[in-house]
Amino acid sequence: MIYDPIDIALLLGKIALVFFVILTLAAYLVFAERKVLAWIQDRKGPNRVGPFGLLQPLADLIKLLTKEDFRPIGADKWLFYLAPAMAAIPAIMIFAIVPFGAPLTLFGHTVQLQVSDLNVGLLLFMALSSVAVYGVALGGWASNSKYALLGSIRGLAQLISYELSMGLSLVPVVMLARSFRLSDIVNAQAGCWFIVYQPLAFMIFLISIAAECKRIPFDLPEAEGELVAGFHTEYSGMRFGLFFVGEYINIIVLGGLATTFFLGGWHGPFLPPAVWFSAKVLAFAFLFIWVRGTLPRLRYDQLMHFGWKILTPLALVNILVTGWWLVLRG
Amino acid sequence: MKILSDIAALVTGMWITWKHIFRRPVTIQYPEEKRTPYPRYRARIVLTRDPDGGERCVACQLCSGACPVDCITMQSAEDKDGRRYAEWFRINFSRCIFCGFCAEACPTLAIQMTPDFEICKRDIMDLVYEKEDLLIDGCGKSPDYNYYRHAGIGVTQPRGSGAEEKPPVDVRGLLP
Amino acid sequence: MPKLIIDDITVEVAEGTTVLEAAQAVDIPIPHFCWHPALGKAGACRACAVKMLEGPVKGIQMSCMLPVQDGMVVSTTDPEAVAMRRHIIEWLMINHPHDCPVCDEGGECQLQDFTIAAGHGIRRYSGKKRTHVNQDLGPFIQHEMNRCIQCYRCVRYYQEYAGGTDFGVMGSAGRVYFGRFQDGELESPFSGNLVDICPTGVFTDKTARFRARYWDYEMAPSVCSGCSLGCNTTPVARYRELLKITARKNEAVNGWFICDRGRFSNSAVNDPQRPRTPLVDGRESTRDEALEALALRIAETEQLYGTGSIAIVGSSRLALEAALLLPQLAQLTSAGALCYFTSEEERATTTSHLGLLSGGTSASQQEIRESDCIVVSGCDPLQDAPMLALAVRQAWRDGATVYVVGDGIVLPCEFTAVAAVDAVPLAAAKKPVLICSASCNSDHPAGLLVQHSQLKLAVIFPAANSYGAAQLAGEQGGVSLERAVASGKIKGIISVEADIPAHLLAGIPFVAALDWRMTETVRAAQIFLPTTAWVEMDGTSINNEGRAQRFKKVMNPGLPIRGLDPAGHPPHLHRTVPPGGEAQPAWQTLALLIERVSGEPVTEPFSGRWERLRGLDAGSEGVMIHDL
Amino acid sequence: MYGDCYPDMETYLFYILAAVAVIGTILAITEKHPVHAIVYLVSSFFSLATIFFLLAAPLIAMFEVIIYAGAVMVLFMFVIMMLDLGRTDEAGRPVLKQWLLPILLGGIILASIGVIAAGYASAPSAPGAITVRDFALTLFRKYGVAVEIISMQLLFAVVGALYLGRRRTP
Repeated sequence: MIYDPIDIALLLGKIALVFFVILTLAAYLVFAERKVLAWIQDRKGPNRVGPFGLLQPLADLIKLLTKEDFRPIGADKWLFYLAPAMAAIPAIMIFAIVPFGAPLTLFGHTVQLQVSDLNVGLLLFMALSSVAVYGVALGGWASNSKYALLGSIRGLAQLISYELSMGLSLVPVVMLARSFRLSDIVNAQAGCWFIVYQPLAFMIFLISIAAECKRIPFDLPEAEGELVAGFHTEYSGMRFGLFFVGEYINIIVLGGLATTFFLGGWHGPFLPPAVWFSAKVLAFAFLFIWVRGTLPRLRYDQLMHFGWKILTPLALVNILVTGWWLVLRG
Repeated sequence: MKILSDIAALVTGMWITWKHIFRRPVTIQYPEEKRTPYPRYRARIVLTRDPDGGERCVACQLCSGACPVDCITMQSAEDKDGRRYAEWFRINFSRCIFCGFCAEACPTLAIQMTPDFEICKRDIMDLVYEKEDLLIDGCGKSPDYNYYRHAGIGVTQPRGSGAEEKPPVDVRGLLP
Repeated sequence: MPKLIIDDITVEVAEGTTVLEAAQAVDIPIPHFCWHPALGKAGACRACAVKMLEGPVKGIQMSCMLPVQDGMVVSTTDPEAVAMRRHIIEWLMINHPHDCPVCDEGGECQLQDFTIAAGHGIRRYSGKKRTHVNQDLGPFIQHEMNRCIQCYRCVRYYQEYAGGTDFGVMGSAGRVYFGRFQDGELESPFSGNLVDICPTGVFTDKTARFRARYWDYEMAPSVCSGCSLGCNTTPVARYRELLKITARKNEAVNGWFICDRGRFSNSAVNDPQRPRTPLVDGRESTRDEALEALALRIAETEQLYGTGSIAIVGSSRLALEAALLLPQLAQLTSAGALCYFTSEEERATTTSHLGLLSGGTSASQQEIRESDCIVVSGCDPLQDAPMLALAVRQAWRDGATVYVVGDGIVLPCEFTAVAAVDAVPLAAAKKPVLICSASCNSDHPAGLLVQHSQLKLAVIFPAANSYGAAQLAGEQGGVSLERAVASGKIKGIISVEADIPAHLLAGIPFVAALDWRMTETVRAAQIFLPTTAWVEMDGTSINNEGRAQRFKKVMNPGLPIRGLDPAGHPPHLHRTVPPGGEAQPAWQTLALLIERVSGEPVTEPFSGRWERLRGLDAGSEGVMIHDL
Repeated sequence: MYGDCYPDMETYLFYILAAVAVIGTILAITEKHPVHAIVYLVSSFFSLATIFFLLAAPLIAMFEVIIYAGAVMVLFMFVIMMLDLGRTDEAGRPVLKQWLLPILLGGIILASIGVIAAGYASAPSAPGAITVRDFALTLFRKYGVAVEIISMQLLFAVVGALYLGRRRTP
């Protein structure tokens, strides 16, 4: 679709950059999580592999790669193999639409620091995040294990429920930015971040994305106290690794989206835009880890109750109020 | 307002964990830093001797009876001087859970636990300790205790000459 | 039938029962030392104190001395009674040494149990303990007088129950001494029961001294194989070693006690010379190889010398299960002879005496104890079946007259010597019993039985399962090996736990033996298969009165750990079968052989009229064979 | 941005995607296992969505994925998992009689395609991207009443479902 070879090269470069940064960041997010949790619990965390344990992700990677690739008896072979990819790939794909810096000028080209600036970007995010459910559902179902099946049924129900409130919480953002295009949304926040106008929507979005990436206190699909490891109980080696890393990619991506939708994206004074963006994403990642270190897991009925009876109505009311406000303001 | 108190609870929790991030870790880096266990620490089991140098163990099998994991086996036998002793005595440390019931059950204070907790072995069969591995040249705790002095039957000393014992009754004596 | 209330439970018991027994009938335990069901009451220890709340007597009473009366209300848990018992125990413990760890009674000690039960955990008395000098009571009984609590059980048993005269009580007050007048072996052939009857560790089994503890014992109800009486025992094993044998109560048979011969007879089981591996022509092999070779040799012998050249030989010590499979094997191998007896004389006398017992005329030991006129005719019970002598003594103690026909017979009671059975006034007696021996055919009692319908017979058979062997020999038309060999046709012998004299084996080219003892037959056999001793298997034997009794497996077969490495501890080895542990019960080996010959597996030896013995409970009184 | 693409590349993409969609749908019909059928159908939806994208209808493409792949099929799967249909491999294939009607309908469709293909040599050219604004205007201005009626219906359905599914206290 693109004529210019430089454009194609730039596009490929951006894809490669995003891939590299996201995967490395996800790996180190695992490390950071273990460290921060350890600090919260007055421990030291991983500190044996490399200086301050910095090579721990590498060691984990080697471990996961060299582990036995195990498939339980009675498992559905192809779905069992496919599911981890179905969990991780949509998460990475979403990042294609996230603008992670102000447009640059390079070789006489204006380069959007964004892989693809779709006019329906926000809808693509909704679409892909709804498809990510399949990884969880099929992985658990194909394992032929009761724990995994229970985990995946929980995951299905939870992801469908919280997707609703997540989508509804984004409607006011669209109403304010008057566009589904993410670069438009970011530019609309050049003056004032949407979190100022929409604190409620932000809170709903924050809670919903925590549920979307199955983080504590919403980690019921893998509740280790009851379901061993939930939907990925039967996975080992790199297939488990994909599920695992998918969760952290999800954190980064959803953090990036929260930044884009509510915290002004790459906008910020003094520092370069990409730095601002990274700082905001990392702050979100830290928030997730911090919450994990603090809150206990919800009960399943509490989770459902909260999603359907509190978050969704609140989001609807918020849309209504925003709509009236916009109409009144003209 | 319930919701306000709920939010306050959330924030309090978050604040507490935040504070802990900056605390000093309590972790001790084990192989580099070692700490000295207390004298009553329950680790490797030893068999002690009485103050006279004899084996304290009388192979009464109370320790093996008390052992919840059945890691102690022994065979009692009679020595030439009438002393009951362990012909062989075996503790399987790969089974032992260091609960200390054996030391608690021991009526002669023979079996005692020491603070030596580093007893890993490459071969699991090396963790089967026999009597010669367990027996030490000392009294351990309670250095003055000698069971046979208090048993009330004459084994290490003539009958009637132990602690709290009268001399033997002369059955044929006419005096009441 | 007086009715009383014990701890809010209403009990109705027979007249003359004591309160203690009434309480035991409803599973209320009351501590006791001097009282023993076989010895009765003495009122010496005072540990069984209870409080009588209502009724003819009131206040603290000794429950073992008090016959029940209507309207009694007894409390065993009344604080006053509990305090009384606690103080009694504390008194008894004042002079008791602190040597439980080195005492063999520890763990199975009544004094220990009741001390714990009374809550007397810590000694308050700080004075000195009285001590005694021990006696050497021979190779079987260990004496430790310091532990005595003066319950008088031992002397009451030894002198009154067993009729011993060389053991008694000496001294007075706090210096009472139970022992012999001087060191030396106890003379009574029932002295081993002192070990069982002493509530604490004054008398312990010297043969099992310092070997194991009660909680480590491997025990199972069993039956003594020493003589034909089939007294009930509980053998005790540890580490594949038979440590000791204790008496087991069976009111119908031996009561509470057993004789010393049965008690101290474990050496054959522990014998290091016991053959434990299958042998084919002197070469060690596996069970399968030996069975294969055996089947092959049988076929060869028959080919060489024609059918009917094989003799299948059982014995009177063989358990009933194996004995029942022998006819099947004989039929399959078309054997020329099926023998349950080696000597013709033994076969004839045993079978003829068996014929006398078939009508339910046999007297149990219980019936002997309750008899009022006993004739011991031409046999020496003390020699051939000691517990019969003890039963005769109990009858005598209850007033029975005892007549003895024959010379040189000693009984532990007074008796009248008569020249012949005819001289005994049997017609005047209500429950007369004639004791005779199957090995002595001179004075056959068949005529007497016809004359006196109430007369019961106690026949002493030569071995533990003679009754069963004779029964089967009669049913299956078995001949004696002696006669079979004399016919000259027998060229091969399969001996199943049989003791065949050398002269019978002399001209036989092929001998196979199944046994657990190193007998002459085993030495002569070309093919040998090890079997298990009676403590290593479940089995059934029929005693002299025709009572089938089940004995259970006490321990696994195999070399005792003690014999594995005499220098030190047991070897560090993991194996599923212990060395020498391949032996299996004779009937199972026979079943394998039958399967090999016929192709059909044998799963159960009891069939046909014997089927009722399948579920026979080892703890029961047994089943009379003529009831089947 | 979408107007000036390489026509041939777009065409190749279309054929590949169309093939995937058709094969996926056929497999979804013939597959005996419901979960596998769902997976095939979802992949078919994806290629369909991409075709919509190529046809410059990104909004439809997104809705295709969100609504059909992301919601309807997920609900199907949820129900299948909850019901646990057991061994579906043993289910018999449809016999010829049951195939008759589908074959008839398929024939009609094929015939219509043939007629259309004979009448029009090429597909109508894309009229330019449909923006969200166009979509919204059409939906809420032109068909506003219909949308409201439908939404009322959905509301009734929700209330009805709640009524039926409420916990009854005896």
